[in-house]
Amino acid sequence: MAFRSKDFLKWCDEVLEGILRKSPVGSGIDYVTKDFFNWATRNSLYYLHFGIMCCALEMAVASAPRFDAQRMGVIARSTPRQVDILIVNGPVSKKLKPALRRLYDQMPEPKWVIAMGECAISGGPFYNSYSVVPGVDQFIPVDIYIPGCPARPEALIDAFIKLQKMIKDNKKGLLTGK
Amino acid sequence: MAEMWINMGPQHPMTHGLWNLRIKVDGETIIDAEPEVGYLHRGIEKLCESKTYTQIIPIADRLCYGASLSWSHLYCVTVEDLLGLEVPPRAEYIRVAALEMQRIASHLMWLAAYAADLGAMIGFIYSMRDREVFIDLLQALSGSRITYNFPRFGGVAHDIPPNFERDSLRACDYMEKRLKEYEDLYEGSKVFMLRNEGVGLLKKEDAMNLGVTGPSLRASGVRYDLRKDMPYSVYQELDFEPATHKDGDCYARFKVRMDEMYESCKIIRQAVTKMPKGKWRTLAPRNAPEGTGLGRVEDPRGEGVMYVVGDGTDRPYRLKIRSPIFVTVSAAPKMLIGYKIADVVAIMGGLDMCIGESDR
Amino acid sequence: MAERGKSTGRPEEGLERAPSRIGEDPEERVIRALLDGFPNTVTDFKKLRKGVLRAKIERRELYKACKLLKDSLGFEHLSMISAVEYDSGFELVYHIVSYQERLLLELVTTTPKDDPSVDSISSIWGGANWQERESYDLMGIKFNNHPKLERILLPKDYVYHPLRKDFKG
Amino acid sequence: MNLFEFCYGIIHWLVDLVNHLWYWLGDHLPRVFGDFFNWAGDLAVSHGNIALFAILAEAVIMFVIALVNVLNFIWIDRKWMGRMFDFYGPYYVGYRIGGWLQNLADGIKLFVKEIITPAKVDKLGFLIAPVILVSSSVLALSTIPFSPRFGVFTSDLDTGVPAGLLIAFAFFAIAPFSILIAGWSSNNKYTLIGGMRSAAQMMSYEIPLLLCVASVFLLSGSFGFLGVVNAQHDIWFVIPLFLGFIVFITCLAAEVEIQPFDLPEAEAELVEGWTTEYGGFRFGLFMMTSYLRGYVGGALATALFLGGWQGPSIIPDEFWFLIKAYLVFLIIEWMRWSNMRIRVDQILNIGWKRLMPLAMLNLLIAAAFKTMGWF
Repeated sequence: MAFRSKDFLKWCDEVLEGILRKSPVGSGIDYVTKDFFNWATRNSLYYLHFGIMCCALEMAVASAPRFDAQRMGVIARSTPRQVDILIVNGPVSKKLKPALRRLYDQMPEPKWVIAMGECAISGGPFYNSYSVVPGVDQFIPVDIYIPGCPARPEALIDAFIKLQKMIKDNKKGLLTGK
Repeated sequence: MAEMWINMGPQHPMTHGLWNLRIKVDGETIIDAEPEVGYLHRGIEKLCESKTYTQIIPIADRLCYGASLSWSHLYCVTVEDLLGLEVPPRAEYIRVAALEMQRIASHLMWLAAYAADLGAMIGFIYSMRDREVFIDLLQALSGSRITYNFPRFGGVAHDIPPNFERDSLRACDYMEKRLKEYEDLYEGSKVFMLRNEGVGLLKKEDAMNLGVTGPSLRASGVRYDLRKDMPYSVYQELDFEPATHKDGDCYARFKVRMDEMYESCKIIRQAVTKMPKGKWRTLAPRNAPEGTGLGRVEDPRGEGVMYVVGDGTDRPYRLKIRSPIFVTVSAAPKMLIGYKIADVVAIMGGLDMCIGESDR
Repeated sequence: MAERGKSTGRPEEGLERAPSRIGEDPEERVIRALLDGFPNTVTDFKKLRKGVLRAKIERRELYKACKLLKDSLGFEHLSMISAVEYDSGFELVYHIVSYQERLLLELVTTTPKDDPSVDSISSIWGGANWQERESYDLMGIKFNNHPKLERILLPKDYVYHPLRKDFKG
Repeated sequence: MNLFEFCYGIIHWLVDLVNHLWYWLGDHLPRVFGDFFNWAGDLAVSHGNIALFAILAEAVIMFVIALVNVLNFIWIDRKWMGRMFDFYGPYYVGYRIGGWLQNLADGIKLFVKEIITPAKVDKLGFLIAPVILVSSSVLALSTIPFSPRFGVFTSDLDTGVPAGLLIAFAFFAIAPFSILIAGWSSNNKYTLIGGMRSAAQMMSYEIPLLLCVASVFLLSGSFGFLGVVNAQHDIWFVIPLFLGFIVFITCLAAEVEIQPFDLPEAEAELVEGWTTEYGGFRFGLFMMTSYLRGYVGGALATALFLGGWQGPSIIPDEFWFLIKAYLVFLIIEWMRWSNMRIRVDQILNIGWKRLMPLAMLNLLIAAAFKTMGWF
């Protein structure tokens, strides 16, 4: 019987998944680690360095000395593989839409989306334009909406705090998902 | 490594906005380049045809997020040309002071992005911190941080707030001190000079032929500044000298922008001290006559032009916007070819991209 | 388009820099050179204000006129190309700037509705390249002999020209 | 008493405890089994076996200390950066201890993130690159003693790892290969260019680095940490070999890829360099390893040039060593946060045309000192 390393890994996956996800062992581990993992997740939010329009400027200002979002552990990374938050900070044109969707798909779970400013929420002043998608939530699930045109940096920091609260409220175990 | 095409964008830390630079590289050397814009196209020109003249002012603000005041001012200048409207002198002085503040803020934004591109995080931080000084002044003037909605046809929306003159003078003093520090920080750095001198050469003839305007043109040795050569507001009454440099490389573009900030400080000082008393706004008619209006101003990024066609109603028949960056980007391949991948950030950062105005 | 081959041909030989007469205004020199060069096709010469001129030209002479402006009259910079749609046809407005003389010339040309095409001037001013592509993209005006006439702002597979008046949303 | 004796004692005690159980079983079980258990117990108690386990225990202790060090390092780095940038640095997460828990939170968060292996990567290379990078860096670290009594030793004689410095540099030099593998296997143009840059840069800076180290070997006449540090009892090597120290620090900055020389992960042009396709915990490992290498570099510079653990005996030797290593690291970080990035051809120029002759000159100076008999 050919039992290659690939098969072995698969078997390990299945057995371990079965044990961990369905038996009390998994929920026990979850019960112990849930709070800790949740604390870590909500206190280290990396966002994608991705600017669209005016709000991108305020996003940059939020990480500069006066508003200083870094003290809360909010850092910008340039590649979608390493981030938790996608901040959509401007109108999404039809040319951009597939690229943005792809960026969102490249981010690892758990991930959140902040729609910053009117343009991302509903299209803003360009709501009836022929090339603007009226609201980013038409193709990406959005967790936090920040109104304002453009939203101020304080509002962005407030959104981070609200997101932290949201993560804390939706506490989930790593294994069982409960 | 074989030759390959690399897509830099639309999400790339170098772009500062939504555009895509496709470069063909042989190892690390660029042998072909092709910018691609349009990811932020909002159809503003079409949108304006369905809005009244006054409703367009906030939209003109959102053309460029780096220097929004300059664009709403350009729009107002254009419509005033169509209406044949005179602007009271106090309003002109307020506009000039605000415009120069906007220019400094925009250049500081550029400096922040440029420094971050070259890898000096400290430059990003310092410029962002000092930009807040001018943003605060503009906020006191108009009430918001980025999109001001401040100019009106025949004037400005509000008079200046109390103590504005004192605060402006203080801000100018502070800024000039900080600018000296920046020069130490950048020009004193051997690494900065290594990265900038002789990189991204743009000859005078090419710059003129390709339609490059603004600081990039002046860095190539053409002394052409609309504020001086075709004065549009009260600029002819103010004493300043447009900054030029003859080298045409990235360092020249850096130097021209740094010098422009000094000049802007000078202009703000003169404008707030010379400001006459009087009205700051005249009433404009609701409907514009048939005809055309043209506005040309010196945006922080180059020559901004608007061309409006009125048809006797309260909505423009056609509004055409000339974005300096749109034309300047088309000249990018000329500067890029032959340099290394690492020079892309220096060259494109030196052009001060603002995609909002370029894509419209 | 019978005139097409003629108008986009080789750079006009024998055009010299129009000599300025003593005491002559640069504006008048431009007016005289244009009217001399194209007596039948340049119409509606106007001086809007100081340093701003406006002229109408037929589209078959556009390339030649631009060549003259660039080579002999020192208009180094093409500022803007705007396309406006009227009921009768399209109007193309070229804003051309002379850095030396501080002049701005609005050169207006019209095309009929059924054949919106003019000669490309991107071989004269490199800066016209993208602006012509933009006019093609948004207004659907064809530029003959353009090196790469493709959509620039809108996606490549877009079918409309949105700035036309019959395009709604 | 050194760390080896300490571990040896503990292991010995544990083995004795187990052996008592074995012998008890051997006494009370039927004869065949009893012989087996007695034999097993005799085997386990031999000196070589206990020494082996003691070395393993030492390695574990050093590794834990290294991890805590990395947390400290990142925290100090971010606070130091914040001080320069008008920031607080990490502040709210664990604010009673100055935001120290921020790095812990980052690490744990990366641990619970989804681990993505993109579809078109070369699986073996993609998976093995972080392993090589982390293990080689940790192995380099494990050879470094904090003091004559605290480090990985093989016996109770105070010799340390024989030729420990050579081993440390050998492990330190493995990293470019893993970076190249990571860059190539990610199947992304940015990572490929990053990996190529990294390979070119590290190879060319390895040589001046080792030439500087050779000058230290020449003066001290030893390849081991203890020999080198003891040779600096009278005068630190930074004073006669100041030129070498400067070259060493510069090359070190290039080796651990920090700012004037951080081309492989140049943020502005190559999105995140060779780590672009790595997310989740693999990225966390890369992040941790870069700081770990920073610490190893600081420790090596300390041992080679700054007198190692020598200092006034107000505080223990181990802390002297850590303080010096941290200081070297902070100087490198200072360079990082206030400098710009050099272009790739310029970096190679600097490496081959400037640092290489300087390193040779430094070697000559060292040889001159040696022939004059001053050392």
